[in-house]
Amino acid sequence: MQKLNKSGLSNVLRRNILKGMMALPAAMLVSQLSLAAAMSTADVNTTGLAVTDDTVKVGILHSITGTMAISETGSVQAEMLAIEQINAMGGVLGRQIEYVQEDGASDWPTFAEKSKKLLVKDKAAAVFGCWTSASRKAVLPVFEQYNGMLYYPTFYEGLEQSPNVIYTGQEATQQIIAGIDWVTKTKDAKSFFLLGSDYIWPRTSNKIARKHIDKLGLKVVGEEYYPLGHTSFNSVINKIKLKKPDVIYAIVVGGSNVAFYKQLKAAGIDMTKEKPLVLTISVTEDEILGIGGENMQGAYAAMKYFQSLTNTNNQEFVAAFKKRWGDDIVIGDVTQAAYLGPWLWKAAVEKAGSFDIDKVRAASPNLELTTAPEGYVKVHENHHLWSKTRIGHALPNGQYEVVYETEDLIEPNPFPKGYQ
Amino acid sequence: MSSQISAAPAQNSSPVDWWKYLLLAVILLVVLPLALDIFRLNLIGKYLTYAFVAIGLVLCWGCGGILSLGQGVFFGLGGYCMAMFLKLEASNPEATAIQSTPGIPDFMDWNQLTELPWFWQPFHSLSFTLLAVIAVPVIFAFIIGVAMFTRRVGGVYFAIITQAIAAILTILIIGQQGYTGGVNGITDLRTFVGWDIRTESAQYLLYFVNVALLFACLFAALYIKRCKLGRLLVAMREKEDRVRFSGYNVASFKIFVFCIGAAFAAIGGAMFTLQVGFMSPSFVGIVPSIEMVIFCAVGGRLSLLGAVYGTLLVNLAKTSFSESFPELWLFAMGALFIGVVLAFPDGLAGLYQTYIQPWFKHFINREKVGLTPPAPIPEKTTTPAKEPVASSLSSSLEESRNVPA
Amino acid sequence: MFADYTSSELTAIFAMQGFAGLILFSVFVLMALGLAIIFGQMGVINMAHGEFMILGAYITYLTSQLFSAYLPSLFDGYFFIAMLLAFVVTGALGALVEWAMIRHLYKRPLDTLLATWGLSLILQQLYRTVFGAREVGVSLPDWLMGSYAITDIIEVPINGIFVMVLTIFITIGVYLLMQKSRLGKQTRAVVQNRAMAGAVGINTEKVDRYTFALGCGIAGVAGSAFTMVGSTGPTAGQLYIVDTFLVVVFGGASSLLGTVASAFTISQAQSTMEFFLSGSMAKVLTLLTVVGILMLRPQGLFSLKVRR
Amino acid sequence: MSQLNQKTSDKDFVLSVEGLTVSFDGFKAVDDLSLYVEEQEIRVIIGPNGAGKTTVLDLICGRTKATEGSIKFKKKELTRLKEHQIVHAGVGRKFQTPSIYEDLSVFENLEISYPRGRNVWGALTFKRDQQVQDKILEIAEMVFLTDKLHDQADLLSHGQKQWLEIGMLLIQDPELLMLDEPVAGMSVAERKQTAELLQSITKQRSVLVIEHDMQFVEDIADRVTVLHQGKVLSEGSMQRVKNDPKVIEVYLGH
Repeated sequence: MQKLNKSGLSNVLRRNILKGMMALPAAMLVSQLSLAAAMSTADVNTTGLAVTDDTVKVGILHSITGTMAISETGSVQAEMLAIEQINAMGGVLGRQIEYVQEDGASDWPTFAEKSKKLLVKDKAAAVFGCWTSASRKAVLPVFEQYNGMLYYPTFYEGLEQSPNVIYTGQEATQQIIAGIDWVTKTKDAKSFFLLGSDYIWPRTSNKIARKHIDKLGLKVVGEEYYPLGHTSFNSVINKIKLKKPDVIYAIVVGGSNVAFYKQLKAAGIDMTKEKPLVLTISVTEDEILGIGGENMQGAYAAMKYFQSLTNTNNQEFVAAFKKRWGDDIVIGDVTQAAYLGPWLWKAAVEKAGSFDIDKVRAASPNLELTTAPEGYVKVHENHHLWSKTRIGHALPNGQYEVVYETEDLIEPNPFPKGYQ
Repeated sequence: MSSQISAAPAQNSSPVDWWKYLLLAVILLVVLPLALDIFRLNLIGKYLTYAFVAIGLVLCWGCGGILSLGQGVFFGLGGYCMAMFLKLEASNPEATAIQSTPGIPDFMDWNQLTELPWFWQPFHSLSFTLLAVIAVPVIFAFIIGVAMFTRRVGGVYFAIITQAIAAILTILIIGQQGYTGGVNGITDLRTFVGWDIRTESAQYLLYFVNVALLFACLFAALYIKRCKLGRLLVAMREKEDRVRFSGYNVASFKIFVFCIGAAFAAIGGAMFTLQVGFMSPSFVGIVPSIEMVIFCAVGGRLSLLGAVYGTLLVNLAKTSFSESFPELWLFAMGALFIGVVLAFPDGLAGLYQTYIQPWFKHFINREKVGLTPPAPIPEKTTTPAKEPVASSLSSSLEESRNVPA
Repeated sequence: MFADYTSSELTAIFAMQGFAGLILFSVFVLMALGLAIIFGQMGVINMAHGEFMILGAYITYLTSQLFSAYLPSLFDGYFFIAMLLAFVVTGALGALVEWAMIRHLYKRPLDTLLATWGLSLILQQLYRTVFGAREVGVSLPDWLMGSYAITDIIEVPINGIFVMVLTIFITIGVYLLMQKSRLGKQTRAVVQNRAMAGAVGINTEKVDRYTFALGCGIAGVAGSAFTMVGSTGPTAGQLYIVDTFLVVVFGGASSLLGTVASAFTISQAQSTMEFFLSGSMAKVLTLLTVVGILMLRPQGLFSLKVRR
Repeated sequence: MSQLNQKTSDKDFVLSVEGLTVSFDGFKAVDDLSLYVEEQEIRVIIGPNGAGKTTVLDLICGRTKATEGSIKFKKKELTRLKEHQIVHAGVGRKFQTPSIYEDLSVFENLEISYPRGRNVWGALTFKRDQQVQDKILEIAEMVFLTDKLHDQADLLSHGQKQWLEIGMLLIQDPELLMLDEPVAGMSVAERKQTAELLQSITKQRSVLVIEHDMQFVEDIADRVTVLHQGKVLSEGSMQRVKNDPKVIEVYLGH
């Protein structure tokens, strides 16, 4: 299994391999070329972006090294897959997408530097990237100053709405409220213990959760934060045992996750018994790889996407992803959201008939994507996506079984009134 | 009296090679601005802010044998002080009208703060900020210095404790996100007293200010290195007890040079904030602190100019490497660390002295033949470069081991 | 905060909290023992110590993969073989590193810090290239999972007990090795006076190599044990390094007993504070206290007053 | 001035050590020791290894803190002072192994020891003026290093390094000079020169010497103190000490 993983990673390096793949749909290319000729570069690119008659340049900006590489690898793979698929279909406005990949190195200033490079030096027409809120906050001023377009894949805390970012992951209220409603209704939960890594996303999310729990007239019996990378959770597990909550609401991230769930299990809290029940919004299938399916079994996760979704869009996506990156690969929520980025951008560019950032931005709201693996998504005026939220039940094989899905698309609400 | 003549110029205080400083000035002030576009120049400016730290390390570590693995703390504190000022300016009530409490920084609003904490209040004032940029890190360094040096904590122990301090401060900044911006840092800084620091012209100007400050620090460091205090530092590095029993309060000199290093780092941090537009706790931590030591080591731990060149070269290599081979970058960086330490303990400066300078002098001398009789070249540089370093470091370990007496 | 609980609940909680502290203590001791040998006895600052631990964890992972693929019937016992392998492989890497790098730097201890930092970067990237950037999940045999219920509330994690027992064995082993064995005596002789030790016929190069390898090997075993409680990823090692050094320095670098005592003090302090404060503040306060005490008593908790 | 004249006013000792005790984890390296040194006296401390000789010097110069007892230098209590304050009071100390700055030149070694600019500000503003240079030249001549003034100190011979360190003390002009084995590793000729040097420099000051070389001790000592197990075993002229049966038993008799 590792071998495949490895070859996948080294492929990240070899962007030239794409050229070989481009040759495949040769026939299509020819027809698209005429389209390109029809839409002259001068027309579709009035602001000096890196667009030629045949190609358009975009950027991929994630951490390949450092602590965040663990999480961001999936996003890189998804974005590359989407770009390759789009190219195979003839590209965008008849132009093949070329991407420039930069390494944010898990370091926020580096993200800022690299984003500036992508916009100023490479003139990227769009950038797909960032994972942590900190990296997004670091690049945001750069995108606003140089008027770039960022497709940001991660579920995050909200409280932001930039004209230069399309948020393809869920903002906090979409993810949290549906999940808490579900546990209170179906599992009769009355008390919650909130736990998170110590930074803005878990803290803001727990704040929203707490407000909502209060609104429902239920009780929060504890709230705890641990530094990123913390690996000993026995004390908080004791507190949980003491407070006996119905639900452990966990927003632990990164390597801490592994330690937390292993220690939870070792301390005799069997999540399959659901006493207490564990509900998380931070553990995707990607994270379970590290935690181990047997340690995660029985937990619930509230997200918009699980690899096990059975719709045909998703089946095709999973098959293509595995074909490209290996059979053992897993796909988590963020990976899917990252995959949406290039497709949403393509749709916006085509709707606008131009690569110009301002026109793409104007074309983005109300854009629909029916081919999304998660089902149907639609871009809101506020640059976030309408999406459903699903509850997954963790299986020992590291996958989630979808046990619930909201009926309607949930409206994104990055500045929730009454939740701040 | 012939001895009178010979007494005046002692060997170690050979005249300063001013042309080298001039060369650096020409490179930084003329060549780079002309050759590079503003994006690259801004990057150079960013790297040069690390050079401030490296210069301080030459004094502390190269001369004085005090290895601090917490210089990022001072860089960060300086940068944060500046960032707080800029953030307050960027958080005027109009720009933050969307918040529940307009007029306070956005991250405070996200963390349900409804008024500005007391320690943020003075940062409305520019003059207070400029003072704080230097004073806060220096006072912090002073406290650490007094606590450690008067108790004769040195060498390895000092390195580890400063490292721990860097770790503590990072956790604290990240944990107190309502007051500090947490892991995100303080972002989205726009203007400096109404002047937009993001425009190209502003970045040019900031670059030149940065270089000017760098030279100010270089000359200050040069003065310290060449005055009696500089020789005392070397003496302390080698034989601390001898200095003590020559009637010097060793701790006060160490505290002084540590504070100077902190002040330099703080200036670098403030200039970083101005040029890059944000400050983040990732500078306070251990990794950047050790990297800055490496910049200094690559340049040559005893050479002030080497520190500047070393910083520039390592960072340029890092940028170009990570642009073309992101996955190989860490291998290259790791190999560089090991290579410099094992093979070139005196870094670029050492290479220059052993290989280039003799050739250079030889060349000049050949030119001069015929005009003046060839003077014997004082081969100061032939003394084995590794020796002083070795003895100094082993003595610093001895020192630290002798603590329990 | 205790008003809502019965006294039996409180007793149980304090018992479990004490136990949590003991697990943390074991983790600290395991992390620090190898370093106490390398740093305390040899004076080498090994910043790659965390990466050696992670190597042990990866070896455990590989062994578990191997066993589940080829010897599923023996899976229950793989962990012991994994630990042995971890010891041997990390020890061998340690010997290699000593030969290639460290031996040139004995006179420059601060430089070992920089060189081993470089080594740690290389190892991290190596793990990333070989094992992928993602964390790997190490599956444990069933008997190591779960907990043992003493009363209704007091439950003791089995892997916690395992780690503790392991810690006791390794500590005693290392103590005997350093105090009683020939290698231990030679090591101490070399540390105290390299030239003299060489003159009386001790092969100082060999002693250095074995000692360094031993320290690394113990790091490997520690890493192997950590797969039960922590994560295994390319950069996981860096999380431990500051704590580990503080434990060793706080204990008084040259004393193994001091290392154990300091691990105990720090772990109990941290786990107690974690119970009353938030996790971040507990960590900050613990580290601050340690640094504060070190400033007052730079020689650490345990060290002999020596004549010089 | 004759020694006898001095003795008549023996309440004015330069150095009076009384009841000095230091213990390392219970081991008393120096045990209730008393010692009086007069002005312009050369006092030699001898004793077998481990007798506590070096520890006594360490105690006087503040390197080791006393457990009990007092050390008075010109009626000033030294036990509570820091090392540099003790130096400022007028006590100079040479270490057993030559302790010089090998990276610096002989000139700079002496310059650093020159008693001016001893605080941070002073060191920053220190000027190498004529006065400093003259003094350095004068001292260099005294310690036979005039030719070597601009050599780097690590190029000196072992004996020259010892002299340099003595010179570094002399330039401070201390009233009490403490030398730990000043002739160790010196050739016979160098020893003679050193003995002359010591004789000449005591014209203005008292000297406390630790030495093993008995010939050298006889050459220079006014009086000799024999230490054994941290205590004074015997004291007096070399002749008297030599004939003391206790001394013969523990030390010379070996």
